[in-house]
Amino acid sequence: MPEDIEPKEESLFEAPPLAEQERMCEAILFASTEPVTIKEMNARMPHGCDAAEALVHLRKRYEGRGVRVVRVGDAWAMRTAPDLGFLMQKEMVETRKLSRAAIETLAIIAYHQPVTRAEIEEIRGVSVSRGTVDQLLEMEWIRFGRRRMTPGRPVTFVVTSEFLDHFGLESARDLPGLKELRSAGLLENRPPPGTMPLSSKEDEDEEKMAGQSEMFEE
Amino acid sequence: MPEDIEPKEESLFEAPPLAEQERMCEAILFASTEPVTIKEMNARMPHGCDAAEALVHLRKRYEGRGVRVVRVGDAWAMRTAPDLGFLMQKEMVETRKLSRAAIETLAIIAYHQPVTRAEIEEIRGVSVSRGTVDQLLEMEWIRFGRRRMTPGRPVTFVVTSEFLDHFGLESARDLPGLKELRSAGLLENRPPPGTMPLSSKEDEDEEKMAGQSEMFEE
Amino acid sequence: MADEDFEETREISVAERLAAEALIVDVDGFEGPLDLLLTLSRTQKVDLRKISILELAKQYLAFVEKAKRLRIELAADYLVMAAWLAFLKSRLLLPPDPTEEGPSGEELAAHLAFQLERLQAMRDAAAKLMARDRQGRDFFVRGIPEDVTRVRKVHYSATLLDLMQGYARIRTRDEFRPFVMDRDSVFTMEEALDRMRGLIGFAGTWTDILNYLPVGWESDPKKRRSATAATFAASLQLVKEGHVEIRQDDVFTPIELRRKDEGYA
Repeated sequence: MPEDIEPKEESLFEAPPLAEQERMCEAILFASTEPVTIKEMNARMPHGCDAAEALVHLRKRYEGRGVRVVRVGDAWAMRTAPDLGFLMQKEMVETRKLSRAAIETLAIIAYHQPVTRAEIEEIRGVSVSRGTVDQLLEMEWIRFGRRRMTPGRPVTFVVTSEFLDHFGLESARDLPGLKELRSAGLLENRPPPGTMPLSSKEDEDEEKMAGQSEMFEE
Repeated sequence: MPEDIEPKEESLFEAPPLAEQERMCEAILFASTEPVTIKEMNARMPHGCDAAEALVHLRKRYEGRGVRVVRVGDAWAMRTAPDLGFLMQKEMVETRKLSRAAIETLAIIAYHQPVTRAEIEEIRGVSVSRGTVDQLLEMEWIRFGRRRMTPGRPVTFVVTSEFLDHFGLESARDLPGLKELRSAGLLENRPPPGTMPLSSKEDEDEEKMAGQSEMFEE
Repeated sequence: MADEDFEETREISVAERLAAEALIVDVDGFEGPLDLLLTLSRTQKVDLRKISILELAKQYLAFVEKAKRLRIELAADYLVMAAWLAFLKSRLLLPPDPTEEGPSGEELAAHLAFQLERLQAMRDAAAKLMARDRQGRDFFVRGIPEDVTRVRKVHYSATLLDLMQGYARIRTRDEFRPFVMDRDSVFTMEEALDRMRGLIGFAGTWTDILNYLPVGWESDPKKRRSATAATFAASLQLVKEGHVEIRQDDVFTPIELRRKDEGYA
C-alpha cells in the first residue's frame, strides 16, 4: 500500500498525470454499482489527485458510448445508455408495481419537498395510508427530512439520491416540468380562504420555501 | 421494443453500423452479471450484428484505460485494470494506544536486551502472552536475537532499528536509567520516604548499568 | 334543501346524468371527493382554469342525489363535500351580503379550482416521472461490481515517556508496600515535649535542636526523621508557651533554640 494513499499526510510524490487520474476515476466508477462521491474518489486515489477535474475528461470520453458517466446528486456513476435498454432484458429487474396512491405521493414529495404528511393529504384530498409511505421508505426513494418548526413539529419527507439514480436525475432541480409548475404557483401551499393566516402557518410556509430552495438550489 | 431483436427472423433492416454494435457490446458487457459469450451477445444484439468483430474494436478502445475487456474462458467480461487494484481498497487508519502489557514488555526488552521470555516474565511478575510478543514482532519494534547458551537454548528478544527510529533514539543505551527517571519525576508513584534503603537502590542501579553495558557490547 | 337540489337535477342534461350514473357504479374507484370532482370536471371539456365551479358543484350534488336514489351508501367524506358544495353553491348564487363575515363564494370557488388544478398537475408530473428512463428498465448499473475492501490498518502508538514510565513502574513495584504505622520507629510530639521540658533548663545559649534528639534515634534514618519532626514540633510548642526562643539564620541552616529568660527578654 503506497503511503501516499493517506490524503492527510504530506506526500513526497507528485500527483499522477491527469490521464492517469482519469483512468483511476474510470476504474473506481466502473467497479461500483452505487454512485461514488468526489470526496470518496479523492480519498481512494493517490495524494494530490483531483477527481473532479479527471471526471470532466472522463465524462467527455464516454459521450455517445454504450456506457455513460452520469451525475447523481453529489456523486457520480456509470450507467448504460438508455437507448440500449432493449439489449438488457436479461438484466431487467422487476420493479414492484406501485399503486396510483404511491406514485402520486412520491411525485408530491419530489416536487414539494420537504413536505409533511398533512400537506400531502391536503394536495391529494385523501389521507395517506401508512403502507404507502412505508413502501416508499423501504424502496429508499424517500426519507425523513427535518422536522417542521410548527406546532406538533411534524416530520417532513424528502426524496433520496436512490430516487435520483433510479429516475436518471442529476438533482431534484431536474424534475420534469418543475419550473413551469413553480411559475404557475402550483407548488404553493395555499391555505383555504377563511382560515386566518396564522403566524405559525406563515412561518411554516416561509421555512418550507427556504427548505425547498435549499433543496433545489446549489 | 424493436422488431429486429428477434435474431431468427429475416429482418428488413440492415445491421446497425459497427460503431453502434460496439456500443451495444460495451453496454452488454458492462451490465451483465457474468461473462458473456460471443454467441449470447449475437443473440441479444439486432439481427446481422457481428459481436466478434465489434469486440475487437471495443477491446482496442479500452487498451491502456482504467478498464479492460478480458476473456474469461470462452466468454468476455470487463474488469478494472490490474494495476489499479489498490483503488479498490478503502484504507482506514486507526491509531490505538499500545496496551500496558505491551509497553512493559517492550520496555523490558529495551532495557535488558537480549532477554528471554522467561526473564521478561520474571521482571514483570506475570506471564507474557503470545499475542503481546507477536504484536511487537509484527510492529517490527522487536526481533529475535541470538539464542541463549543455556539449557533449552531459549530465544532472546532485542529491539530493532525501527524501534529506535520511532522513539528517536540513537541506540538503546540512550534510554535513561532508573536514577534519571526518578529525578525527572517519571516514577508515577514514589514509594513512601524511608521505605527505600538508599544503598540498595544505588546497588541496583549500578548493577543494572553494568548489566546493560555488558549487553550492548558486541 | 333536498327538494331544491332535486329540482336542480332536472336541469342537468341527459348526457351528464348518464355520466353521473357511470360514476356511481365506479364509486369505489375514486380516491375521495377531490378525485371525483376532478373526474367530473373533465365532463366540462374545458381547461381546468376555466372550469365553472358552480357547474361542478351542481354535477357533484346530482351525483350524490343519484347515489341516494340508487341506495348506494356513500362514504362520509363524500357527504361532507356535498354539504360544503351546497353551501358554496348558495354563496355563488346569492348576491353577496356585505354584513356577512368570511370569505366570498368566489374566493372559495377559486380555492377549489386551485386544488383541482394542483392535483391534476401532480398527476401529470407523476406520469412524466414514471415515463422517464428508469434504472433496471432503460439503463443499467454495473453487473459485476468489484467490492471495495475495507482495509483497517491499526497504527499503534507509544511515546518514549510511556516506555520509561512502564519500565519504572515495574522496577519500583517491589519497593511499594501498604502503608502501616511503624510504631517502634515513631517518636511522638508528646514524647519530645516531655524530653525537652526536662532539658530546657540547661539551654542558656543557642543550641541546635538536633541535640535534643533522643539517644539511639540518630542513626536509623527512619527513626531520625520521626524524632527530628517531633522535636521541631515540640520546640514550636515551647515557643508558643513562652519558654524558649527559636531561630534559623538561613534556609536549611540548623534551627537553634535557647531558654527564654525574663532578663533577656
